[in-house]
Amino acid sequence: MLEKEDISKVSRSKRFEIRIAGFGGQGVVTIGRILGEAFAIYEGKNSTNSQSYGPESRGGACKSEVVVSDGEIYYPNVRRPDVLIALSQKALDTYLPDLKEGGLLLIDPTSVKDIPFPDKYRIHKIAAMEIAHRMGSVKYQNSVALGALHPLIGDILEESSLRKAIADSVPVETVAVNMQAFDKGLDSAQRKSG
Amino acid sequence: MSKGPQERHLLKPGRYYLQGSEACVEGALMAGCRVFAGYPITPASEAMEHAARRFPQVGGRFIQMEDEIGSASVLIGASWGGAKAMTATSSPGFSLMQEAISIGIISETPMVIVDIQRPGPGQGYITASQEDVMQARWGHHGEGSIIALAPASVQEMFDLTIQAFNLSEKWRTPVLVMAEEPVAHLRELLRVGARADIGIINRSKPQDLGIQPDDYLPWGHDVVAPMANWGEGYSVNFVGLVHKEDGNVTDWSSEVNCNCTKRLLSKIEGNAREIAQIETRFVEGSRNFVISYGSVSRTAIEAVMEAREQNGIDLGYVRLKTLWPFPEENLRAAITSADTIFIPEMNFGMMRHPIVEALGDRCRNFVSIPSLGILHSPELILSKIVEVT
Amino acid sequence: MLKYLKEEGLMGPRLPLLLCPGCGHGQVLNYTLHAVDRIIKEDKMAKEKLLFISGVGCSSRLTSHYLNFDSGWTIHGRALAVATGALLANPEFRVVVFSGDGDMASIGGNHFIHACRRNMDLTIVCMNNGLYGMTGGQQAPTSPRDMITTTTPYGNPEEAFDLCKMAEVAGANFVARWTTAHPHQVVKTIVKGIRKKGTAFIEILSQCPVHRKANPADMLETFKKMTVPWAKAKEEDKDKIPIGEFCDHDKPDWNASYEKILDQYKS
Amino acid sequence: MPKLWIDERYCKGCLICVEVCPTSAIASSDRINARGYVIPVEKDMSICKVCGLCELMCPDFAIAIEETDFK
Repeated sequence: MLEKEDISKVSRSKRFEIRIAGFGGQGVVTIGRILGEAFAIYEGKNSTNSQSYGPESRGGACKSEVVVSDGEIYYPNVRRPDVLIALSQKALDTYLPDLKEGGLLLIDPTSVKDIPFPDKYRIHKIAAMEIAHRMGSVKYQNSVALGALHPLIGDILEESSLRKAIADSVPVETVAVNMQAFDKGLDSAQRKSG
Repeated sequence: MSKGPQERHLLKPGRYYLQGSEACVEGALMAGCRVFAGYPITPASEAMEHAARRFPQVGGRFIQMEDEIGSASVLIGASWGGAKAMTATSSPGFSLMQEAISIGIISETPMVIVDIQRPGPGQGYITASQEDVMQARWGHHGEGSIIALAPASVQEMFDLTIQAFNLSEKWRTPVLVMAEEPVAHLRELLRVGARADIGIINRSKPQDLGIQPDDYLPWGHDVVAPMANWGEGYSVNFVGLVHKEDGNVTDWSSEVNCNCTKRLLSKIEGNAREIAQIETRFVEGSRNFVISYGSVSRTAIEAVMEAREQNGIDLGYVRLKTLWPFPEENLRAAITSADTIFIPEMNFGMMRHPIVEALGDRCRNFVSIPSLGILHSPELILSKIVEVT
Repeated sequence: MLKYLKEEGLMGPRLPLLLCPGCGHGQVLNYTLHAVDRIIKEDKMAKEKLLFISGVGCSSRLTSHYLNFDSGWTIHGRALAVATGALLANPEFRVVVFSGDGDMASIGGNHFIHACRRNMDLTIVCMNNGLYGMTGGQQAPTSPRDMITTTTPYGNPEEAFDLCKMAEVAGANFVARWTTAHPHQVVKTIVKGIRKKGTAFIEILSQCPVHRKANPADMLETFKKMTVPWAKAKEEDKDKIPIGEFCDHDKPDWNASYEKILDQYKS
Repeated sequence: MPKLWIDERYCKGCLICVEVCPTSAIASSDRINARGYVIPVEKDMSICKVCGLCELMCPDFAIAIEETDFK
């Protein structure tokens, strides 16, 4: 940050905000980190990624946030999310009221059954857990979810950027299977919207 | 031990997406730190884990000590052994380190302590806080000043950690990096420049000044004494008692006591103008101001801009990059007169005290905006500003 | 051994030692400097490699400003942690830690256990006089049961801490106990301790004639009577304090183990 | 005969040297140093065996024993 900034330079740029919520161990934090990195490293934008956390390592309520902007990001947390990825019913119940009207809601129908006021949001479903489980491990559910998310935010994030960020964050030996998981998520999303 | 083939394992120039804690450790390595001692504590463990991975890669040594008292004590031994050394902890651990900080002050030991504050008292909780900012200054026993910096971004976790080492080497004193969870756990872009462009300061040495062992005063010669490390043939007797410039503790006198303490105080407070830094925006012509530090600044500046743009409120902004020595002169240069000064902090108004002390003759209305355990929302700061102005 | 002491500094005299007449700690310093003299001569060790670290207390005062070596007179109980730091900065140091029983076993007990467990390359010379001398003769964790001190005016209701057993169990390479009445054994053992890689814990029972209200020479005689070389102890010696070298291992010290991690990134 | 050096500046009169001397070559005396301590003196250096115990066991580095040519 500059020691002294010219007032004319500091008009704020538009923010795009994503919130991911669920239980610890579902990949909430990982999804946030991958998205943040994809925007910052591979799209040349600014992005912040923060997470709420509790004392328990697994199984507690967990939230991760990504803010994207072409300009400087001051307040690093989400204020009014454009996108909510809810991986548990509790997460949905807690965070849905904050979602912008007309905002994008991506849920895993395996764990999220009940959506209040469904008409207010653009709702997309991805059975990430189930698909990943069929692929051999629920660990891949992040990549499935990101695959499903991508077409929905494709106007601000290149697919290649997201794939690169996934490859950076998973163990080298699982890059290929994570790419398959991404493809499955992508297919599923395109089938539904197509 | 900082030179060698392992140097290539330092961050290369480029863009990285890192957590604040990781950036802090990378900054330390870049500054030449090669000893890390720590004890796990939330929310500072990420820094320690990153250090455990990274220190051996660059030829440094990492140790997990039995407690925070041990960790801080390691810094003293390591620093006099010739290394730049650091630890990272959180508030309860910071309390346990106060004795070593105090001994670091009187022995004029360069060392860096990162406190990723958590709310308290007691075990408090594990979230965000700025409740140790007074402990940073006054927590150690005895009189003697301290340098404390407040980073507000991942970039600053890197930059200010480098600066912390530079200040500690230059002024031969413990330097604190008073960080908070929102910036320690935040991930954002870190831009690393070329090694040659990153200024690194190392302690001045009697060898370089032509001072022979027989004439060497470990606590004399200059405002900041040149420092001979152990193992260099200077037979340095490190002492924690008030001492004469040669380390002699035989004859206590009020004069020896006074001179020793005065030296420690004036070294820092007398050079506050050089050490302390602030950042200002929109200050010229403004009648109302927000003063903040650390991660709260991220919210504060958001609120200030929103108040200016949407509510048309005349509002200037000052960020304290240095908490201690308190940047009184910088502040008085930035704010010559004010109607209201808002001070959002993640405590009930700790830094309000030195701010009022510095600006009490220029402003009558100081408004604290506390948020405990969680980073302020822009709405919280904005609503208070709208209500008062 | 005056050559290893600073009789005079740039700002005035430093000797005589700030210790009471007949204090055993001065003897231990004398023995240690004899040992150091042998090491310097026999091993051709550079004087700069030696480093003396202490905490706070009568015994710790020995490093304060008397030594013509690098030294650190640091924080009460923290000598081992500070010494650990010095070894992290420079594993080449041969570090001797001077400590009292209160400094080592009470306030510094945690560091004591863990320095031994890590097998840090230290020679710990622990002067055990069974009480806190500098603060006025209070009970220490090493005070014998029933002993009258200023804080146990009705007799000590606690058992004394066996520091050698603790050091051995915690993992120190070399553990020994002598008394100030065994000068030659102490010198020999300290020589061995400094040469030893890893933790050498050497406890030396040391007299405090002031707080024990006894004649120093008589106390030395008592030390001889109340101790027995552990290998020669018979049934009738069961109430005596065992002395001698209790263990001598060659487990790798902390820095040797860490060096293997460092090696991965050296080329 | 061996030569005994007693540094009166450092001696605190504990007399450990007198007690540990195997041949009683050193003895207590009437001499009192500037700090008020009774200091030892050499009694009969002809019986000294130069075992060095007095020097080694002095807590205050106040004694040095030297073997000279006059044995």
